[in-house]
Amino acid sequence: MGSVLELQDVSMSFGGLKAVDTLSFTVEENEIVSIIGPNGSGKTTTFNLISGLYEPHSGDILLKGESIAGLRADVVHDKGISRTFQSLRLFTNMSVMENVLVGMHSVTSGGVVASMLRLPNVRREERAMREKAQEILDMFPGRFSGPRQSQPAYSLSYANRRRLEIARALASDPALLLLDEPVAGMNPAESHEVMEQIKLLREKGYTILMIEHDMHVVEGVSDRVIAMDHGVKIAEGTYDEVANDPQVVEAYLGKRAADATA
Amino acid sequence: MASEQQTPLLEFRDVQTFYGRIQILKGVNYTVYPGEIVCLLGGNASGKSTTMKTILGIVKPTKGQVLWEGEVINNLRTAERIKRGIATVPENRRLFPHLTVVENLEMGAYTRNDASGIAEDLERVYEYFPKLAERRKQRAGTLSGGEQQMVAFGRALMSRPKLICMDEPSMGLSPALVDQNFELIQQVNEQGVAVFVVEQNANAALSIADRGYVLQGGRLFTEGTAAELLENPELKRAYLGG
Amino acid sequence: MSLDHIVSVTIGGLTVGMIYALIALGYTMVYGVLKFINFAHGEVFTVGGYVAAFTLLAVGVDADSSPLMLAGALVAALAVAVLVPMVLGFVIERIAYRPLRGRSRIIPLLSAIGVSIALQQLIILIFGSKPVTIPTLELSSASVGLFGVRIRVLALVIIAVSALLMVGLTYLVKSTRIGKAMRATSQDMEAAEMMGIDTNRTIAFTFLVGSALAGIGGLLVVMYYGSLKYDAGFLYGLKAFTAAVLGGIGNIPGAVVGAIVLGMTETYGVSVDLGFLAWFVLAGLVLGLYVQMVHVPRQRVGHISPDRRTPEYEQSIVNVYRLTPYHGVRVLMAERTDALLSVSAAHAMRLMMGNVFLAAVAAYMFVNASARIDTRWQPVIAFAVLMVILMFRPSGILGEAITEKV
Amino acid sequence: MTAKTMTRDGRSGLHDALSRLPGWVWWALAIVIAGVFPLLNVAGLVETAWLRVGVISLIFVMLSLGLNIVMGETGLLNLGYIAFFAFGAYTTALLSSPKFGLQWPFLAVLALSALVAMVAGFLISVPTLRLRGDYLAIVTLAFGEIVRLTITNLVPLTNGPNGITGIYPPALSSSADRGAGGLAAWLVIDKPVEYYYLVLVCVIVLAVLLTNLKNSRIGRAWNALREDELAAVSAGITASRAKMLAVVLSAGIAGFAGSLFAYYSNVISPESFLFMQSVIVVCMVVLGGMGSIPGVVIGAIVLQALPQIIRQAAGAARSDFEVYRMLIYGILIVVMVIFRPEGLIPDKIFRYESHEVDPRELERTRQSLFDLEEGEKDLEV
Repeated sequence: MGSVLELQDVSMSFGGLKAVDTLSFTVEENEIVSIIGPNGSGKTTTFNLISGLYEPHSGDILLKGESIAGLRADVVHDKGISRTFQSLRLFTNMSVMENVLVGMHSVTSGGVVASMLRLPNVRREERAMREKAQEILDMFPGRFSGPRQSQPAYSLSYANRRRLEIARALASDPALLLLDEPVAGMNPAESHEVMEQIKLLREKGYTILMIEHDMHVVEGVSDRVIAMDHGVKIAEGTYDEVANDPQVVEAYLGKRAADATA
Repeated sequence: MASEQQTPLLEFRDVQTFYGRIQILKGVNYTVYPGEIVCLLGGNASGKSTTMKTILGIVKPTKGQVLWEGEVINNLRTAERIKRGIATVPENRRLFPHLTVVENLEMGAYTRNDASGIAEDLERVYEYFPKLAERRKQRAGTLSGGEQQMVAFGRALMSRPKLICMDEPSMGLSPALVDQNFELIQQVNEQGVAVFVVEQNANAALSIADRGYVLQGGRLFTEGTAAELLENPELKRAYLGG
Repeated sequence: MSLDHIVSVTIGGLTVGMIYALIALGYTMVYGVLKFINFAHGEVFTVGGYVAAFTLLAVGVDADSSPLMLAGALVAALAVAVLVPMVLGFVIERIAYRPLRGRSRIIPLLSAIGVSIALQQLIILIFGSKPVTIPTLELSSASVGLFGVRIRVLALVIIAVSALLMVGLTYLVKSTRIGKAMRATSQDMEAAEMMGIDTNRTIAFTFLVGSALAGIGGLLVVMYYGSLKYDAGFLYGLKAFTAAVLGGIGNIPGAVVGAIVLGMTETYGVSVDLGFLAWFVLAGLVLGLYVQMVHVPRQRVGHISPDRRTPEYEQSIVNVYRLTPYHGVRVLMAERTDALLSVSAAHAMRLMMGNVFLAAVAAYMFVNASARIDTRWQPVIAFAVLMVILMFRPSGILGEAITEKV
Repeated sequence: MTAKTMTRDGRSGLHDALSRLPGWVWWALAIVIAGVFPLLNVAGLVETAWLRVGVISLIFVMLSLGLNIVMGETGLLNLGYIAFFAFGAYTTALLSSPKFGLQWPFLAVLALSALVAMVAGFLISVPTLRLRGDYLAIVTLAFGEIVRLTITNLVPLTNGPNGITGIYPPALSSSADRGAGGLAAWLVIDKPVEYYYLVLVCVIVLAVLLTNLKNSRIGRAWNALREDELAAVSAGITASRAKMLAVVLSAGIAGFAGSLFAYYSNVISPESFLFMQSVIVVCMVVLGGMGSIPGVVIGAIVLQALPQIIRQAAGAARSDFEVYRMLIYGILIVVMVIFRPEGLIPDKIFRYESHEVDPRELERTRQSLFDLEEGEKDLEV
């Protein structure tokens, strides 16, 4: 018993094109692992496989030793994996608070009849949920304070929407957090703040697997970096090891970049 | 190649664009002279794609002017712009996957009516990319990535452009394809066609460009010749992984 | 089933099928380009039929009219049956659909329903709520002998005209400039704009063509049946939509094939004994059992990752499919932790429900072999086909299987 | 606070002041008006015909509240909703009419009617809920029509187009006791005023229960599915279960309303369950505001009562009137979805489908659509 997540020779193809090809890696407890690679290298497909949106054609995915390959996405979430999306997928017509509360759906239990009648246990649970949500929102100081919580998600700025997505993913106390390009589209200052946030999450004991293009963020937070190209893992190691791997330089950082800096 | 006395092919004068209430371009100025390769660098969401759409007329500027050969074309329809010599190779190629290679190429000449001219240009594209001639009846979606890239270039050439706008030629492509793409750009440029390259991969773009602009958060961060930009210390830190 | 019965039923099925096809093409083209169900299309068809009928009535044709006058009246009727729906289709798109482009699926659909309801009431207000009836014409009642059966000439005309129009449409979409623009717009609207295609105009053109075909369909129905009711478009529209989905929506030849299949199913369904139909159901059951017992288990077993692949595990997957409900239920209750097993068990339950249903239907049909389905149930057949196809194969018989998880 | 600060955004002070009133004030006001209205009839100030309009309107309020669960909260368009209403109505008619000589107790029939509709809802939802929105709408339409045609054709059970007549009024006691008069006779509901209060109480209870549900984890799960199914599923919501719950619950409400309708109108026939009726309920939800409980209540009352008032005032013939009414409804749907998709009284923060999309999102959406939504059909020849 050790790894939080383990992929064993996972493969997935779309109409003959191998999006992920016999991919294996592990994520250990309280570790931050980043996946890098050019667009179309299979990073997001990997996330979709782990989070249950796709079913692998072969191979297995283990969460704390238990197979989760092929489970429905909601079941995977129940088992302890929550995620954010590269393209923001918030519930835009719901309030900030409600977005976080939805993230707790699987760890709460109020039934239909009890909810209709607002029985005491439902009220108690609702109160506990809101306190918990408040705690999570407070982890983003100044971003979701006071009246902002009852505003609809569509009224948030782009960067705050990305933050809210992270907050929603945290709501269920996941064993593993998947972040798909958490700083995409942010300016350097915003990226820096999110980077600090991610470090804070590690201190709180979260385990994170992250896709990111911004090499500063990757360098800043990752314990380990995995580089992918054409669905295959081409390198794995510390940031420096991976960034200096000739294959990675060629596939991702660019040959010309290599020539230019050489 | 480019002389300052010439009329610029394309010029942006203090262009601002909005999506709803969100401002994307906050007053930018570009000029592209005939026969040049100009690159526009910038990270995610810096306004590169919006620039592209503004050139093509898919997005209309709220303020400022877009000029083509010295004439304001702010409200000109896309089809009109293509007739006047603007063509595009979009990000991710955006071929019509169920149309055949020939049909895709013909779509590039959609705004033209001269059947003989189109046939001529088709031959010219086939000469340029002999592989496409072999595959002319094949659906574009079934081609390899490299062949698709050729179709995208061929499609742009079919309108006999003076300027080709190239959106993210390295996005999501293997290094070999990126190299092929940049070679194609140079090849096309040697025929006298100006190229405006929008790119995140600064190194690759600057290695072929004459001049470059750097966009950040909807504003121009800096500009200069390729050599100057390659030496710019801030740029090195931000985009060149230096 | 005697041969002459088969011939006449087949021709009848083909005729209604071709009419469905004319309407279905409009659904399929609009869906292909805009990914949107134009619910008001059935009403456009009705309007076509109505204006054609009123043109014939206005000219005053009857059984004694001279051939010249008849020809003139028909040309005039054809002209209005094409032009009025075209204008209508164009206006509807402009007013009710274009402002909603890019909204989520159900919003433009709601708008289309609104248009459909409003149009139906307008037809009543303008033409009255009684069915419009045209006088019996020599042309529509004439018949010829074919394989020893009397066949209405008009049925053959409908089949021929429709076939011709479809060939024309295929040429239009496949080979002309505007057709290519339609396909390009359908595949990637933004890229089409980058090529200088006026997508608004292309979409409007799609509506024009679809509406014209529906209008011709309206004319043919009026000629064939002699009358048309203000709400006919609802049923015809839904049947045509069924045909479009049946053939794979967005697919032009598919719409024609789907329409013919639907027309045949409907016509055969109420014209032959249940004992005859039962064989088809039985064939479906055999296929269903093959899928459940052999095909799917084999597929599933292939999904087991190599390191977990033990003969026992493989067997338990196969058992879930073959011995449901016992194994399926047990697995569902007890072993939900195993992903593949629990997913398979739920899947097996669904398959089994389908097969049991088919078996029951076949058994009922064999028991009542000499009975026939009453024609009152004919509309139910079309609706049932629609439900079944949407539930089990929304990509249609000619489409590729859509594999959606989630 | 001075009037000046209230009018800072150019609205009238009154409007602003009204919009600051807490929600319960409006509810109380509505309940008082609805409660007092029949007393006017008792006092002889209002004709009984208006009371009948009131009862039917309230039944439609129930229907709209039920449809709102699937359409407004969960985002599933149901075009065959009236079928569940029919299930309830026919269950009641069969169990409480001379047709089979049955007269089951009122409350049992009411419960059973809702149950039958719920079972129907469950059976239809199992295979259909995996479908995409527009296809689901068409499937439910087909389902509604199949139900109606079956009712029409299944003459031995339903009397076909003639319908079932002579449905007994709801009685809390058995018929034997009633003959004896006294208290037992009191427990029969057969006057319009009694029906009115019965339905009103049901509507109020229903509105309260549904408001509670809306603000619970279940309501939020529905909303999440409406907003973005993929994200909802990834946030741990079991889509099939949540959607099924919505469909079954809304079917139950329709069945319940159908039972009351059958009891009230005494006679039912397939005519009451046409596709048009489904559209009318859809129209009520769209007009009032999808997902907004007060909006839906208002929408149903406006669309059901207002035409009747106009009709009585104008003295128009029924058939003509129906044509104009449906014409206006049709146009209304189009106008609403184009100009005010959030409805007359929008849900608290609801701005249906009209976001200003940040282009930074737009740039990425295509990629993500490409990733996950397969099977979109292009035009093919």
